[in-house]
Amino acid sequence: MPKTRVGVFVCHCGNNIGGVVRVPEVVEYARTLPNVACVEDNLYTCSEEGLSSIREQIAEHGLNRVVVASCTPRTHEPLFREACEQAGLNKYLFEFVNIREHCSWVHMHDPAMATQKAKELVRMGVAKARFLEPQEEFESSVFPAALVIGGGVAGMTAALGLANQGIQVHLVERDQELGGLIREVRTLFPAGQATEEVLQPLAEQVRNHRQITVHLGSEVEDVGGFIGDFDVAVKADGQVNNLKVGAVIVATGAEELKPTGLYRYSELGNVVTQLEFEERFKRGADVPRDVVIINCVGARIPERTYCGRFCCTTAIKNAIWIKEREPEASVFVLHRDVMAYGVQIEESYRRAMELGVRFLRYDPENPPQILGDGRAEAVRVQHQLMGKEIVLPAELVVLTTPLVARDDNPRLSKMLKVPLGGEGFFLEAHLKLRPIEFSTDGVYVCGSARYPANIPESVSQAYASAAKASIPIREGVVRAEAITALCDERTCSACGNCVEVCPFGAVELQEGRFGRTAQVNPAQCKGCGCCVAACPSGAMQQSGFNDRQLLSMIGALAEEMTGGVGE
Amino acid sequence: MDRKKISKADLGRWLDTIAGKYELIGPTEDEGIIQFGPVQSSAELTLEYANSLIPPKSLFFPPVESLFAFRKRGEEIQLEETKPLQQDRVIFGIRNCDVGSLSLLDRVFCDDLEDSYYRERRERTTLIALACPTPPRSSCFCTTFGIDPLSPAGSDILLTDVGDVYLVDAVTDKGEELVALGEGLFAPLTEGEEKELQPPPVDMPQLDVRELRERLEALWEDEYWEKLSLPCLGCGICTYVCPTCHCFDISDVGSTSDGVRYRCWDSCMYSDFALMVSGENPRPTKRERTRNRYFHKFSTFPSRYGTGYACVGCARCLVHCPGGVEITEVIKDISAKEGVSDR
Amino acid sequence: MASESSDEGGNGYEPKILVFACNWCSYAGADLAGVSRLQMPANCRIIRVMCSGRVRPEFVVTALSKGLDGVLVLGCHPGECHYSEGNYFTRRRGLLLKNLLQFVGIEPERFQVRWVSASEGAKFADTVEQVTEQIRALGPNRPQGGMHSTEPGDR
Amino acid sequence: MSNRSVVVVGGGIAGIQASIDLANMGFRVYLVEQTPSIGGRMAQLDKTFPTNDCSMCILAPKMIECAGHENVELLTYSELAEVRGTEDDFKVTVRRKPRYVDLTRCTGCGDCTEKCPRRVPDEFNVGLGKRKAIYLPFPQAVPRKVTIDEEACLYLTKGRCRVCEEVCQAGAIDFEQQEEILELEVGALLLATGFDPFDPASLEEYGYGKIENVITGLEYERLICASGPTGGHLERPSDGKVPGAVAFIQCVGSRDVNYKPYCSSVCCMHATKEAILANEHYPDLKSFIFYTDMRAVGKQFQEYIIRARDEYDVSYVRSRPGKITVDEETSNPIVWYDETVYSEAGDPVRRVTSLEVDLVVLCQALVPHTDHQEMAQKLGLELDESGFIAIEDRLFHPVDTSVAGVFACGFCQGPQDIPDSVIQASAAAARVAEILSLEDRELEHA
Amino acid sequence: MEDKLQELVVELLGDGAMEYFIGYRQGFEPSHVVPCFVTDKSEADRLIWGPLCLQNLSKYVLQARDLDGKVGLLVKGCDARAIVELVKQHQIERDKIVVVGVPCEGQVDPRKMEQVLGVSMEQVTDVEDAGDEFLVKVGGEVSKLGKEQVLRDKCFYCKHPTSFDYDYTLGEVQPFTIDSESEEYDAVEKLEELPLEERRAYWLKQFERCIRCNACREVCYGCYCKECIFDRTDPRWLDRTPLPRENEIYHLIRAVHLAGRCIDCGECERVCPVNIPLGRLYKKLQKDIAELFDYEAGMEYDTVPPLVDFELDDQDPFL
Repeated sequence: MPKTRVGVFVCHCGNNIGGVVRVPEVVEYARTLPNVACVEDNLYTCSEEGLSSIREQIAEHGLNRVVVASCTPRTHEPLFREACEQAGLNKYLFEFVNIREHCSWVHMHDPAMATQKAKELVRMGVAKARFLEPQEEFESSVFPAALVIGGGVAGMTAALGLANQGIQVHLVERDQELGGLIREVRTLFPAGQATEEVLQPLAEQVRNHRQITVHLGSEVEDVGGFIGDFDVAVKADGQVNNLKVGAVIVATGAEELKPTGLYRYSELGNVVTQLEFEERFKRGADVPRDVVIINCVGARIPERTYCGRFCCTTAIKNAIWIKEREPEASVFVLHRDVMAYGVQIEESYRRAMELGVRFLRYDPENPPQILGDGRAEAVRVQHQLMGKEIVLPAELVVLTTPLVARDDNPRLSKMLKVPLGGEGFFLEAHLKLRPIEFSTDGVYVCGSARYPANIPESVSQAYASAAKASIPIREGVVRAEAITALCDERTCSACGNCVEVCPFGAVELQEGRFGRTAQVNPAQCKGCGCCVAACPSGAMQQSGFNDRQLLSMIGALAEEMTGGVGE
Repeated sequence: MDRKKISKADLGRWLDTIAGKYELIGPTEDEGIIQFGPVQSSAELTLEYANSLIPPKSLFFPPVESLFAFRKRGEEIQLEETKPLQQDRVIFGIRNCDVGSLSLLDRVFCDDLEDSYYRERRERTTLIALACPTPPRSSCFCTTFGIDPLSPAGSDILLTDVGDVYLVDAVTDKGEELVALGEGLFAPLTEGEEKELQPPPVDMPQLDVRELRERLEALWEDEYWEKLSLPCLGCGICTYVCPTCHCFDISDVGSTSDGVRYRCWDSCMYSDFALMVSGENPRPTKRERTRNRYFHKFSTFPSRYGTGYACVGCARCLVHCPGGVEITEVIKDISAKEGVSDR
Repeated sequence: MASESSDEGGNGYEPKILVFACNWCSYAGADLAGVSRLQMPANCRIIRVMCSGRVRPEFVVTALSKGLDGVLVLGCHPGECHYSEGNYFTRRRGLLLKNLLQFVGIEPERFQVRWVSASEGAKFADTVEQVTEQIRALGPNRPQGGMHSTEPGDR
Repeated sequence: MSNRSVVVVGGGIAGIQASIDLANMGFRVYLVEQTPSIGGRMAQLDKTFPTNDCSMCILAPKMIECAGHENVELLTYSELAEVRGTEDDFKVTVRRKPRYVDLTRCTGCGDCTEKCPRRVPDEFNVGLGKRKAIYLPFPQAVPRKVTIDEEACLYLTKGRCRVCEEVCQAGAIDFEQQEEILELEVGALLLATGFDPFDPASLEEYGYGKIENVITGLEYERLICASGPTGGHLERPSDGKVPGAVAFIQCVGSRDVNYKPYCSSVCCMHATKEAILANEHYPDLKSFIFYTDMRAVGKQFQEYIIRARDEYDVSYVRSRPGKITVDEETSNPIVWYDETVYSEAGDPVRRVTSLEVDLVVLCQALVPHTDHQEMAQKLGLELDESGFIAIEDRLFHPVDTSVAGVFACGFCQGPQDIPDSVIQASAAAARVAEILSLEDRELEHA
Repeated sequence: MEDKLQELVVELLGDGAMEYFIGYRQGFEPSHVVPCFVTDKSEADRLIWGPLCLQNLSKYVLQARDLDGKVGLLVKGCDARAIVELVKQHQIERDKIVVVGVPCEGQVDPRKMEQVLGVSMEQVTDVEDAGDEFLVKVGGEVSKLGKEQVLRDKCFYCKHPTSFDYDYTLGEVQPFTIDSESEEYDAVEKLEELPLEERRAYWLKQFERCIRCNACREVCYGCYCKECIFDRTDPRWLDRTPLPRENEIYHLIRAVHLAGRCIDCGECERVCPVNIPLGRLYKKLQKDIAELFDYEAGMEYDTVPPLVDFELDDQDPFL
């Protein structure tokens, strides 16, 4: 084992550090530390000439550890690690000591204490550096194919998004044909385009695409493995075939809520949902004259708090559809808020009003009542502006309900080890900045499976998930930073603490050379270290943060010799 | 010096005078556990005890002692040796089995490889042995190893309780010095007393230890050790309570610039006792370790130091072993095995 | 902001406090306190770990027994952990260890756990200030026996 | 030959996300940003709804990842000069405005900013605070390099001073620096130019610009932000007092045929967030939100509104205020609006009433970036009547503009919040990837 | 009871149901009971049962892991909790053990009996269970001792795992109940009420006495690591030397490892040669874990140990 030779580089950072911490004193002190071969200070270690001086010192003094005492590793660690790598030193033999944000900038009024603190921080850094080991980043290959679950608009678009980049796609759809939910919709917002005009060419393009294999009447039975190496079992009429893919996109969509128990829905024949309206009236049945549309049915209520996002849009579209065919028809939309966000929906909201659609706000505390026995004949509602009850004649009552999560979601979520949110929709990694990825790598979600989304939003999300899924596949390799956990099977007593504690299911008890012991899958391990802390015997260690390194830092701080067998 | 006697009441006074001049150490009781520790006055001592749990060996070869402190100033290193004793000591109430064990330990610590700490403690300590009450404890078997509970051999003074007085046999100068200290408290024995004031003879079951070593050495490969070691938990209590065990470990505690070198007891029953840096361990399982413990007592120690067996029959190990491994049964099992003479 | 940290000529006792900060939240919070130049006492030394869930109770016990005056473990707010569950374990271990240390007579202020997110620079500074003053009030954490006295207990 | 590179215009969260995705796919990305640092509007926010994450905490890692990526070249303080060519083969000229600072030397240490004597209104803090002539836009700016504002710098305007040059130990100041023109050959363009706030002064009835304590949503955001001019203390402009009651007026300029007919989509949630922040900082502060439709349509948005009402003392008033007057001595703004009240006979009466508050926040409409028209001409892009970039087939090609090979994502093509912009950014990246990997394989392209 | 046990063992050994049986036998004196390994039918008659069978034999099953056959074990209610934990922690499969449940009516604490009788256990030749008393034979004559005077601490609040699946039982195994005014956590609460400095002094005295003989570790079923963290030299967590500071590290770290594992079998305190009240330290942990995480070790197979589990609404004093 070559003798450990540590190089320490203390930065002035202009006067940001040098103005408070007496850097020369720290440099002199660093020279007295064990195994320190050379110490240097520079005005800006992160500048070009700072980095080149690191490279030179590594070569000149044969350094096999580097400690830089300057700002924060969160921004500059990659920079200095690269400099070490360029000088032929494994980039994990590098330790960062923060003497700016954590020292000089916050102890400006006490240079003496700041200098003392800087010395101790350097001593701790050197103590850890002495026990750093070279690491290789774990690489696993990515199988160049993707699985898209669900053949609706989102699924088809995601498949095209990937296929048009030259990536092989398996599209699995439960029904016997592609299209999903919008097959039940006759005309599309905003222009009232016929669905077939647009759906068939899209489905056509998917079916004929060289890169897309469509599995109709099929269901995903089981998914094992991890990013780059998923084994997928797809069951189609009885027999199962196994696929190998590198990424999975969930595009299973959602269902329209059938509001049994609300507004006498299942009791009266002429109380229908929006999809039922599309089915019955857009096939040529004669357009009804008095229509009352009730919005927020089964939505924004204590049992289901979320807003269905585009059910208002559907209500407006169909109200306009009726008015265009039957200008004298009286169409009332009873709403709590008209969610006509953006340009196009607000425009069509205004157009509906111009066509004479009447929008009345109702109070959720005393909602409209459907009058009539055997058939709905009228709707009584409290008119907020006039402050009194009015009765609207109704030949047809249309209930606008939100989309709800499919009841198959729990099965899929367990299979893919991805979480579900409160309302049963899939829970993304970060609501704002990683909206269509899961925290589990290699699995993505788009369309109403994540949250109700209209067609443009589903399509955008589908393309986005194609973009995300293509990244690992294009790169062909998945690289995990070498801070993963590693189990010393010789001393592991298989108590299972680590398996219980791992948030990513990256540790399992398996038969190995020393009997049944814990084994970590580096591809899945994110390097949090929870398993290391839960391991009583210390068999489980985390590279870059193992017990020997951290304990030597504690020892260095307490001026205590705890170094193990090392130097 | 011929035998004297001292009344039970005067014994306390005598011990108090000793406590004035020496550091007096004797048996004290703490929550049911007897241990030898320093006392200011004889009142703190107890006389109702068979023996201490931790043997008086710990007063000469303590569980932990600092050997020296080191301080590094620049290039120069200062050493400061620890003085084992501040004051000469008198140990009262030591039993003859423990006295016997000290003579065995003397061979280890004071023969060719002299241990200055042990030697100084031995030289500056006077032993007042207290003969065991009769009948002896059922577990004791010291006579098997030639220990006579009533003989002053090995100690400086032997006190024997004969009802309302103690017989006092001072056999060394140190002993006589102590007796001289308690001037008026002692009285010579009259003829009559010399004859009747005799302690009752000790009747203790004798174990057959003839050729114990030879029979043992024949059993090296015997699967007896496998079965014997089954209940053993490798906990090391037997070595920590054994008056003749003397293995120790040394380690430095402190920072790179100053610290203290300590010596502390170690136990051959620990799984990593014989573990070498290479990872090789000549005694990997408790079968080997159990066997090794008895081989050391009855074979290696006698051949190394030319003494008798390294056991004084104090029975501490068999009383306190949680697994119930009993040395008396081992001795019986070995002698029951077909010995050399029977072959 | 934070008051004057060490009085120059004061009683001279400066507690030494070990801080574990998780890379994603509390270490970033410390950085933000730095970037915002929030002045604070200089008694804390930070060890960066990837998650507060990595901090073994053994570190805390060893640090306190080896004479450090206090140990502060910082983590993300529960629910915001970068690894989703790490700080839930920190919370349970912290709860148990706090009670255990108090039970053997170690002052409760010497081991503390706090949640500091990446945006709470001010909270980081206040926490450091508060913990330092609490521990300074306790006085030095006299380690028993061992290096500091060559007399290893009454044998 | 369509080379494998792309120009992304606009360094806000959408531009950053698109650049990261494209760079991770192995394409060369030139990110052109007009201001000295990437980060865009999101960098000015204190917190983001509905999770109340600190905006900078979730933005900074993305900025660092984007700037540090080997496939991304940051062209900050630069503009699109000219675009020629067609899909797969664009010639883009970019004008790099002179910073008068050598980027390779400057380390953002801030010595120069400290010594610079010239102070001008700070546009990052929407003019509330002041900044120096040589400045870092905000502490976490990426790149962490200073810029000299040539209109403000005493030397560049009057030939005096140059104190920054003396102070700079890194010797990074270079007054001779000239404008630079870059010629880039790229396969596609991706626009992410974001939005600007609509100036509510034109609605005189609300008195913005006349009544001191009537401010805009963005100004409020800077006041409440810890890195803002008042360090997070909500000091109202007139007397610096912390307001006891705040009124938020929605749809100022939005859903208004005279100004902006469309709904800007984000202001309902933005107002609720700011009301929650106010109450979080000052527990006994009461907020009123005057709205027409409370459009909380996204995931966990409704729960956010309910929490605002139940836990943060926010009350929602469904009415569109007519005008705002001011009480001269207390300079407290008074909001006039109409409400339905029931007479004793129980029949409703509409009457006008007023509410005196300490501070009014106008949630103004959001419009595409001011020099958006100019850029559209350079690219030959059509705009819709509201000024957003026209998207031909919004349903099935939501990010494709009228010009092949040019894609648009985020606010520049339609009002949307951060998650939707991030989604569209990745979607645009996917579309760009389709073009740039076209010649890798031959196949019929839809 | 003993002959029923001996017959059962003979039968089980006979039909090869197990390789050997672990029970209790009499040691060198009548009151000294020690573990007994019966490998052959002929030795079955040495097996005994009574209130002096104190050891928790469960740890011995770990030796039988690599046996191809099974191992028989005599199991009291409290020891059964160790079997539950050993199985739960993947140390041994449940069907590797033939569990013979024995109805235990409470055990004797020898030290308490010595104090009450005023004579060393050496003189005690027999102790028999008689409902709420013990019949103690000393030098020929038998005297009655109220159980609550000499019972082991843990027996006052016997927590037998209700759901335990014995393979055989020598009679209905029920948790032993005795009405006594002392509550389960009395000793712990007494210590908790002490002011901080006194508690510090109390525990410091204990840690000073420790000679680090490791008996508490080796006798504890929960300490089954192949290589204990304290035996590592790389890093060296604590020094071999029994200094008060190193002893404190040893005992606190072991306590943390046993949190959620300790089943209060009392062995560590019983075997400690320097009489450190370890039971109180581990009792404190059990009290906290029951209160904070509503968890008790060794009661069910399927629960997750507390420190490797969490609830979203766990107590959170750290906000």
